[in-house]
Amino acid sequence: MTEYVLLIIGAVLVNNFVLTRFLGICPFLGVSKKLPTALGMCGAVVFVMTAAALVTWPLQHLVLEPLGLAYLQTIAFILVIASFVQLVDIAMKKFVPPLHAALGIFLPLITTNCAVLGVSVLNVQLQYGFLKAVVFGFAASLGFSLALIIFTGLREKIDRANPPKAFQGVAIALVTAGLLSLAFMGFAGLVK
Amino acid sequence: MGATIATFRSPGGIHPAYHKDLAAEQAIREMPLPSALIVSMSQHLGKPAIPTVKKGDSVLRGQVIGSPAGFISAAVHAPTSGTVKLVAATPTASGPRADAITIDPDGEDTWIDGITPCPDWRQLEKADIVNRIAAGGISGMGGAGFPTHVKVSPPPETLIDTLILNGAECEPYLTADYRLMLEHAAQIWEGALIIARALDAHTIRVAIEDNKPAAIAAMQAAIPAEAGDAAVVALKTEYPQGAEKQQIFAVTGRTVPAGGLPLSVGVVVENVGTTLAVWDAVVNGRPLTERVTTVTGGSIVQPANVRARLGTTYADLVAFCGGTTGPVAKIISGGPMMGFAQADTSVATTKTTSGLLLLGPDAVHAYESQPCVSCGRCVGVCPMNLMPNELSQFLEAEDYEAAEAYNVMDCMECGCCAFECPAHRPLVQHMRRGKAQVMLNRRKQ
Amino acid sequence: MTPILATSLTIGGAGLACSGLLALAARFLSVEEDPRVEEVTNILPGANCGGCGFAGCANYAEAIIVDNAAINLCAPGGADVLKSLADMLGQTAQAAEHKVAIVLCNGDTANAPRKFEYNGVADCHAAHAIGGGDKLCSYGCLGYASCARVCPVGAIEMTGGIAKVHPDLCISCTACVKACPRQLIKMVPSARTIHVLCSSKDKGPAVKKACKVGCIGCTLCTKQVDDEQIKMEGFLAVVDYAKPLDSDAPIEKCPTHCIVRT
Amino acid sequence: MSDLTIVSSSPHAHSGTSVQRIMLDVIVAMLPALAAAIYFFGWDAVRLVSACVLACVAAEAVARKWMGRDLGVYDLSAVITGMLLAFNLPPSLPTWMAVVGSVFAIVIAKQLFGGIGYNPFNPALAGRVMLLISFPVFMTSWSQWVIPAPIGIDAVTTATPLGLVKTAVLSGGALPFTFNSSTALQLFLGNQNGCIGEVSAAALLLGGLYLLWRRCISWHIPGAYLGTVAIFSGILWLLNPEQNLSPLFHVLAGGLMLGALFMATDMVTSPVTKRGMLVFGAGCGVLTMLIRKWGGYPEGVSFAIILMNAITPLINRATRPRVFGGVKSGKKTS
Repeated sequence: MTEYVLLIIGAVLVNNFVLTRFLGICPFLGVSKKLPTALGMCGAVVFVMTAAALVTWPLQHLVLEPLGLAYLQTIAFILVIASFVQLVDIAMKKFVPPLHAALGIFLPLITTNCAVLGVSVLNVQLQYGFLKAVVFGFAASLGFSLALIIFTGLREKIDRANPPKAFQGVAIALVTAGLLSLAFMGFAGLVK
Repeated sequence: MGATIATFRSPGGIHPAYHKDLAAEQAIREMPLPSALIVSMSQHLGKPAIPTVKKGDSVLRGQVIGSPAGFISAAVHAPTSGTVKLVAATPTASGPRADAITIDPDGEDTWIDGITPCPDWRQLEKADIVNRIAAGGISGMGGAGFPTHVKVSPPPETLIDTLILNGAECEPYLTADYRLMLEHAAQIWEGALIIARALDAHTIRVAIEDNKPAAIAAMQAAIPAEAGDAAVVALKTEYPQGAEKQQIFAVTGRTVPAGGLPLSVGVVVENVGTTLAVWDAVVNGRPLTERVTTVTGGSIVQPANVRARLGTTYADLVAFCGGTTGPVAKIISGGPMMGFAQADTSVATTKTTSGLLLLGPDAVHAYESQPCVSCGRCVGVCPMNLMPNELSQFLEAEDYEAAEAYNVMDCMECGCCAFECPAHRPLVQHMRRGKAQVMLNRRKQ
Repeated sequence: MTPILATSLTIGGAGLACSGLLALAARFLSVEEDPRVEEVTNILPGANCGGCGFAGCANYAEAIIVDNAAINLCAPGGADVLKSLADMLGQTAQAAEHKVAIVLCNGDTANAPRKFEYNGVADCHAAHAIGGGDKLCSYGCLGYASCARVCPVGAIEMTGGIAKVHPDLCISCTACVKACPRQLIKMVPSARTIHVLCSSKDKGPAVKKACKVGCIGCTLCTKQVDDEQIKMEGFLAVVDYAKPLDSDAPIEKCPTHCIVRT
Repeated sequence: MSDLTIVSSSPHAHSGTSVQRIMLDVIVAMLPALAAAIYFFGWDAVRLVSACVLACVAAEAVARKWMGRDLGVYDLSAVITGMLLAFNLPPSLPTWMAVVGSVFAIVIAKQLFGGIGYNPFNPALAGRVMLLISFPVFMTSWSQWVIPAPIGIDAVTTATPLGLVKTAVLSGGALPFTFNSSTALQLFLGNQNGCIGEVSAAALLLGGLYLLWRRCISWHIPGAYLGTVAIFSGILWLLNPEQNLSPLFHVLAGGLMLGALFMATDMVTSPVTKRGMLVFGAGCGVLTMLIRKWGGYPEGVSFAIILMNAITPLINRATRPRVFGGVKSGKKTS
């Protein structure tokens, strides 16, 4: 039990996907303008990342490795992930069209999102077992969600800020993300 | 001493410098008729009255010269006898133009025939009382100017059990209500009994801030024996204790729902000046043609509480009070917290002119457009529990939807937020702009 | 099994499984959508200025397809967009007259005095609501740039305390018209170049007191035109933009020089 | 000035307060701690404080000039940033690093956002955290300190009290010293190792009381912060007194007093509602103890506050007061 709690804390705080591993920056910057949109994105990412971990582990360990095809990892994983994202896209368009419109291009972009691929690849690299891999995928998506929600709050403040012209828009958002990342360094060492 | 009832603590509030000493000890002075009176048709909340006289007509004091334009409106009467010199759109103290009737007084000050006193008002039916109030053209004299006959005739299914006389006079500088309570306590109480009868209210409370012990004592001493459950309540001195919702909470512990009326919690609040006018209209049969205005401020030679005819120009009031000392930087109609700044003294008094304030350059506070530093003081002092910091930033960005979601429409423009703002942001002005725009957007839908 | 075969089978199998899943999803979760809406959206310039009366280009596109809205409402798009839309939808193009915004006030700081010192939010609506605005003239441009702030293309410049529209930059979106609390901005045909730069409905003496270049209602200009191209509305001379006017006579005769050629 | 009257929206009265006056009060409140810093660390304190203040003010002036804005240094906020940053530096830090931290604090963490009021993070803390991550060795080199011991056997160390505890706990050893009333008094007065401005809880408390008296801060943030740390550490202490020091130690040691009274209360980066302030303070407390007890750094005050800075907008949103007369679960829009 403790092991899993530590795994979650580690993935959420210490090695936060966005702020420490710098994965998934694109949707992090893209959909952090309004809280409702960001929350929708969080839901989508949680689903895709958990599902990706759930499916890529067996794919890796039951198909690719026994067949000696580990070199196909990237392409096979992307195939699976892309399908899941497409599924989310179709489902969202059907059930929550406003959110679908608000997320726009960023929804399909999860397809090639390094955070999702990152989870799958890290699961292999860190040699996690199946359950651990799924928990890690879920926790990583929680970490992404945490970072995205915090950043959205900040974004609403800095959107009212008054930066010099050269820094308006994404530039100042990146500066803020940098400072936030600096703050997350404080969790270093919390979990070995 | 008078304070008999425990008071409740409403949220927010500030403690400005009161400056009441300037005029508090000045007994009410009668002002002689000025050379011209400019009587606005927009003396009350609601639709302006419709002029019923034209240029060249001669009028008598108390004659109706403006008839109410609808239910929420009030009649306007000639403040003296004389000749109508002009009927034209004229700027009001709050800015927009409204029709105004200029009267050249003949000096006779003759009352119109048909003024019928009714000392035996206890025999009157409720409807008769309301009619006499409506005929008197009475509207709230504390500031907003809500027509009184509307206030005292609530829908039949509404039960009103409490009448609150508002003698808080929480605006700095102003002392008109204070003087009225000192000099006319008995008449105010009789007016209160009349209103209570019209409302069937069995409880009467007079709410006075505890920085006016003399007024509390005077009103306490004058409680009539027939009054039943009547008492004077000493409120903690804090702005805005005179605001209706806050006062109802402080006196009764009842909370008026946001966007609702005091009626919904069984309470009616009347200003003490209005109550005196009701007494005059019902007992003496005289319509509202004059009021007491505090003329004060550092630039006035002799600050005073002046009983002047409605339509007296500010220039005449200032001249009556000895003129000005040194340069005048700001002319304010009303108190410093909610009054309207004027470009000059050409505007004339109305039923709602509680004060005229002239400030020198050193007493003027300048607004700046500094960024908000999120100190949160405005949030702490807002009596409506709003977040003026957030609201003003939404409104700067013209995000009216967000402002509406943050309850901008509940702002009553009391000014506590801007008073406390260390960045000197014009918060109230943002709110006003926001409220106007939200109203506009709602109407469009 | 050769590596190539294994690879093909694995990836192909996985792909097949995924596509089956997606096919099912598409079958049961699909949403009907008129593809023309997107096409129209792509044709529109994407300025989202709102000049057509809809919230944005996408909304206008939807209105064109679903509600049969007129296709000539997009001013920024001009003739090109109109033509593309007409071609696509098989409608005939009826070009709307090209109009530009103009601020009908010339009372700059030098010409129109102030009646008090305004201290507050630098916004025309806010200033207008306080004591009726700080300009002596209650009709003139307050100069707090509310129109310039809403202009999506920066075509409005504040000079000498009043707003000026650069006609060649204006995209006819009418955002400024809606933003002016004093309704000073009008859309006029860009072909018309003679204007009465005053909106004061006051009588002559009052205008004279408030502004050096205001229309005092002397009616001289109306006598210089042959077809009521300038006519009086109360005490204000107004150009009738429906009629062509190209004569310098009214300009020369105007005693307060409030008629100008742009 | 023209002879026209001035017309503005109501209210026409003002309390007379200003941003500059509040900043001046904060500077006055920091003077006791500055005096203590000079008393304990002598020349180094003078050197660091003047370097940081000068660098901050100069950076602010130059940055604003570049941005084409008015100078803006008169609101004194840059002076406070400089003083706070210096207070958060170890005495032996090279001057140039202090200057780098100051420039980072003012230019990156403040002026890039548009200056005072717009910065999401406390600039001084951002500067300190940046220095801590960039120059960890310099930022954790302390002067010598004689551990006050009741029995008279004083040990000399070059670590902070919290540092000693962390080392001991990480190596699985026993607590490095006993904490009793005399140690507590020493810590309270300022006889401990640490950053120059954080050592003397007494001097900081004096300044904090001044700020409370001047209504520059309310009790909510420091109260919730110190209270949460005390409760958190109290529970740990009751569970296992062998491995944990008493709540009093945690309240007096390290940068907590400085953080709770001067940095968490920075009005720009903390919530505006009273309930929000309590949440903010409690969050700071929990994060501080989390890092002190289980984190890689011996002290967590800076990280805790800067992390809470990050969620301040969310706290403000969540703790919006209910409008007077509003219904409990009011209709939610947006």
